[in-house]
Amino acid sequence: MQISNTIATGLKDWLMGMGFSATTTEMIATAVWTLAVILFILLNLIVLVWLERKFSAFFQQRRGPNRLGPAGFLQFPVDIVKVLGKEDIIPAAADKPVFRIASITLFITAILAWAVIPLGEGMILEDLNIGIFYFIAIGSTATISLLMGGFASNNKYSLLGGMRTVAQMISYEIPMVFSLLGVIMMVGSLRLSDIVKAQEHMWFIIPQGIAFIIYFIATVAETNRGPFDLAEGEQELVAGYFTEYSGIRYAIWMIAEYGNLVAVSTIASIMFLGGWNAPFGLTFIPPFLWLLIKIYFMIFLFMWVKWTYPRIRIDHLMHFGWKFLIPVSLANILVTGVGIYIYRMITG
Amino acid sequence: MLKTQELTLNLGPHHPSTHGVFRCVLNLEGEYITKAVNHLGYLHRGIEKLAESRTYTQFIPYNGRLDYVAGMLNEWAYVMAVEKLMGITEEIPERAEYIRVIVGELQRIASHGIYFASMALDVAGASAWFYGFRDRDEVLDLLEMVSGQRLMHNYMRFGGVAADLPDGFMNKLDKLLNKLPAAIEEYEGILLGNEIFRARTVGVAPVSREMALDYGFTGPNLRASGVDTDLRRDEPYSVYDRFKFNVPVRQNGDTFDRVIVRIEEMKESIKIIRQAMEGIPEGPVMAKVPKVIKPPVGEVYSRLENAKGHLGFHIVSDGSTKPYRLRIYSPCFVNIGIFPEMAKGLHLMDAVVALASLDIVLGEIDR
Amino acid sequence: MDVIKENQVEELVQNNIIMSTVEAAFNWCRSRSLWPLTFGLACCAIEMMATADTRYDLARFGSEVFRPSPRQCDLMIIAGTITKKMQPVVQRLYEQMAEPRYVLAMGSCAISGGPFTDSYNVVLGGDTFLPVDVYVPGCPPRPEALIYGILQLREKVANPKKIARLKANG
Amino acid sequence: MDKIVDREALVGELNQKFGNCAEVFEDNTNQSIKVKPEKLVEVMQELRDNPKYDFKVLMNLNSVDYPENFTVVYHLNSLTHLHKLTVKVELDKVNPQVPSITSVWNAANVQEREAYDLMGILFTGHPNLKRILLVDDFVGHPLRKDWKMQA
Repeated sequence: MQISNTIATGLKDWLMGMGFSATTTEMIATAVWTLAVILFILLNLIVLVWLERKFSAFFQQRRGPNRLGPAGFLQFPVDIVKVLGKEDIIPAAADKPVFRIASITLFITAILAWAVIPLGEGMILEDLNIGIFYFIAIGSTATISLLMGGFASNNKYSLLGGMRTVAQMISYEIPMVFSLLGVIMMVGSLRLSDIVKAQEHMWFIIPQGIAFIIYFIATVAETNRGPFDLAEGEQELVAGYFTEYSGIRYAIWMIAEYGNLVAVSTIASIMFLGGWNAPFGLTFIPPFLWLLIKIYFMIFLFMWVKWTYPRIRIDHLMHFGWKFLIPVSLANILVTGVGIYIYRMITG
Repeated sequence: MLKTQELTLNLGPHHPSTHGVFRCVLNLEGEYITKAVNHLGYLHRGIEKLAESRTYTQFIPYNGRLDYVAGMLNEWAYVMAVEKLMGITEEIPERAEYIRVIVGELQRIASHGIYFASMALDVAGASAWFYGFRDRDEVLDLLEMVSGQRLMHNYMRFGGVAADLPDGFMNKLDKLLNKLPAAIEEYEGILLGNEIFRARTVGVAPVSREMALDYGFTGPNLRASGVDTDLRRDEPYSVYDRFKFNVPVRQNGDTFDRVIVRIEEMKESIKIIRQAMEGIPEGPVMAKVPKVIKPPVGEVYSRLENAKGHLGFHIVSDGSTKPYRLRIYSPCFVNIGIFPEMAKGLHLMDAVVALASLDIVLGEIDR
Repeated sequence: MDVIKENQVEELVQNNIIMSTVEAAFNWCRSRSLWPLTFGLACCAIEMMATADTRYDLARFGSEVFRPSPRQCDLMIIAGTITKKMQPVVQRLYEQMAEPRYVLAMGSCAISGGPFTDSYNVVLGGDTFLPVDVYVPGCPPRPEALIYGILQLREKVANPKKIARLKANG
Repeated sequence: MDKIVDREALVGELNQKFGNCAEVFEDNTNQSIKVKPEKLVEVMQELRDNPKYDFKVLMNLNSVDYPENFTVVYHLNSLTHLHKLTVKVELDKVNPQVPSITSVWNAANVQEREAYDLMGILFTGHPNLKRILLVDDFVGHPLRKDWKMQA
């Protein structure tokens, strides 16, 4: 973190020295950070898709891609180049402006969420005092993009996919937020760096284990991954809301989805797994790497679940969300509140 | 009262879960089906008409193309019908009959393996799909060993089989049979015991006993609805009367039962093959049949317990070398007739699974 | 007005090194990432599935991404008999695919009608209405044959000039 | 081998009940009866519901284009008695019409549609007698012997 801090301050000092005004410096620093985040997501993406393919192959007793690069690592970059070279079809009957911007808005929200996500101590664009609130607020807008994509395609499968997404994401937003509330109550701050600092001695997964499970389930639904991938349920909806997308727009959907996956995994690592705090005093691994390891552990969980379970039916999904997850998450908040009260009574 | 507009959704003929080229036009209220209409014939190749311009022997390979996941059983059904018509059923050497039982039951396992795989895929348990195909490949290896082809075996002949079992077949078969029970256990672990899978299938799209009979269900689908019938036991053809096996019957007739019946059948098939392996006699594999097949004037209707149900052949002969009329009673064609009735009121997701649970093969439906 | 001769254009394109390099790179990437359409017609579809499964594992060549939507795939494997009722649908699916798109005719039915050539309802091969790139003979072809066909298509996509030269030489 | 129904007695009973409607049909299978098309539905109903016959299953429905007539062949099976019966209906060569038995077995629905599609036999009273396998504008019925493929 020291290095990154030095880089950031060094860059700012250097820009100031070049005679830029404070605002301009800030803007340039922001732009650099944004680019870095996009680069981070894209680099992650390559690893992620490779992992996804390799893991799925492992679960299915296959080998997976192994011709391009070491163990097929370069398969995805090649895929991306190919997709970029594909024809970009906009169906004649589609709502063209909405169709065009839908995938981009999802991408933007995926990027925006990263404004408050720290990748290490001080490695953050804006350490907002309402960081987690901002993340949730931005995350909810993703729903609209999916609905836009589904609606604008003028395809019945897409429309059904879009409708399912809205129902599912709005329902699962609630338990997700509630599950995070327990942690926030224990820390007493919405600032992400505060939350990480509070976990120096104990990760919140221990007192908030139930909340972690709820968060995990809810985010599987939020990111549209199996077994809750109803929005793109291949078996009945062909490809759901992005059925009609081709070429680069399809690639943007995919990138944004994986971006969201990384984002929720990061939040899970920060909120429950101690962020960049090293466990068992293993401080020789840099904090940034620790965070990365935790993120990838979360992603592995996501993939494990996806490639194991069959898809759940939408009404079961709704029942599960409203009748089970929300009450449990509320109970968790209650127990947490009582616990904090008792703890304060004891400690004074 | 609020009412949503009905949505007409065209499912197929190109759709990931219509098992080929089945097309169904659905009326949806929300995501619940109010009306379903079947559209068939996207794979209609006119096999029945082609049969009239082929000699009896020339028609054998076409059977594999009917139900292309259970080609061996189809060939057997056809060959059996012609043998009945010729009146040479008694002359078939015992060894040939035993070989037929072995390859037929292997084919049944392979077919049910695909059934399990496609079922898994339709509930989006993609990994389980690969397990079904993995074991099917093992079975196909053996069938390839005897016939030289993976799918279209062309192995049955009037009066026997094309060739004797190759060397080393029994060893390989033994190894496979030792492996299969563990594989089936794996199926049960990965999919059948899964909570989500049960929620998706138990009580979904039930078919009552009366309805099943009325709609002409046969085979595993009928047994899932509580009708205890199996041609292999009730009207034993070939040498099935010498084997001891159970006929799995389930009572509810829902999607889950239709899956379970087939999984149980795979286990029974293993038992039958074991018994056939022990009892197989030495001897010739072909009866003495005339070079030119010319059945006498007359007709025959003969059925066989296929992997999907009763596969019947109604052959009318005018005494020439070609059938005068050949009708294929296809179990899938009749089973699919219930789908509009079954789909009514189902959720779109369940309808897809219910369709898969009927075990349809479009090659046989459209012929 | 200048009249541009036919081969002059080609020369211009050939001299434009950057353009052709980019194009070659794209072609190379395309050839290494052929995503088939989840689309089966008949018997061959079963072998197509077997190709993707555990033993044969098409994924090794980066082709395991079977996309159910024609918009997102590159390769249409005509696996099975095309009937007259199905032909418009196949045609429509091909039109829905995004360029560049390739067609592989798998099995004798998709090549010429196979054993059903004299039937009243069968189209005599996919090439009667689609530009087929690679033919994989067999009834049905083994999964290895399909993989070989896809590898051949890969060569064809990666080296369009070589193919053109071969065509010109007959 | 197949259990054979006492056809003489069966035909006698049917004739007694529904007037002169059935007769024994001699062929190599020894299990066929011939029924007049007008009485077909009643006879089928009786064969299904009478516990003495108990033909609960319609095994097969076929149509054959003989030189002298069209014959619709119904193969029936009983799950309890395990016996079989073939019911044949001979139809006019020019205007083949037979009452639909969808009211007796729903299983006949698709099979009758198929027979209509490929053989051109009209099943009167069928709820949805449309082409099922061929395209709607197909000319002719290909399984008829006099049908020739158009170039």
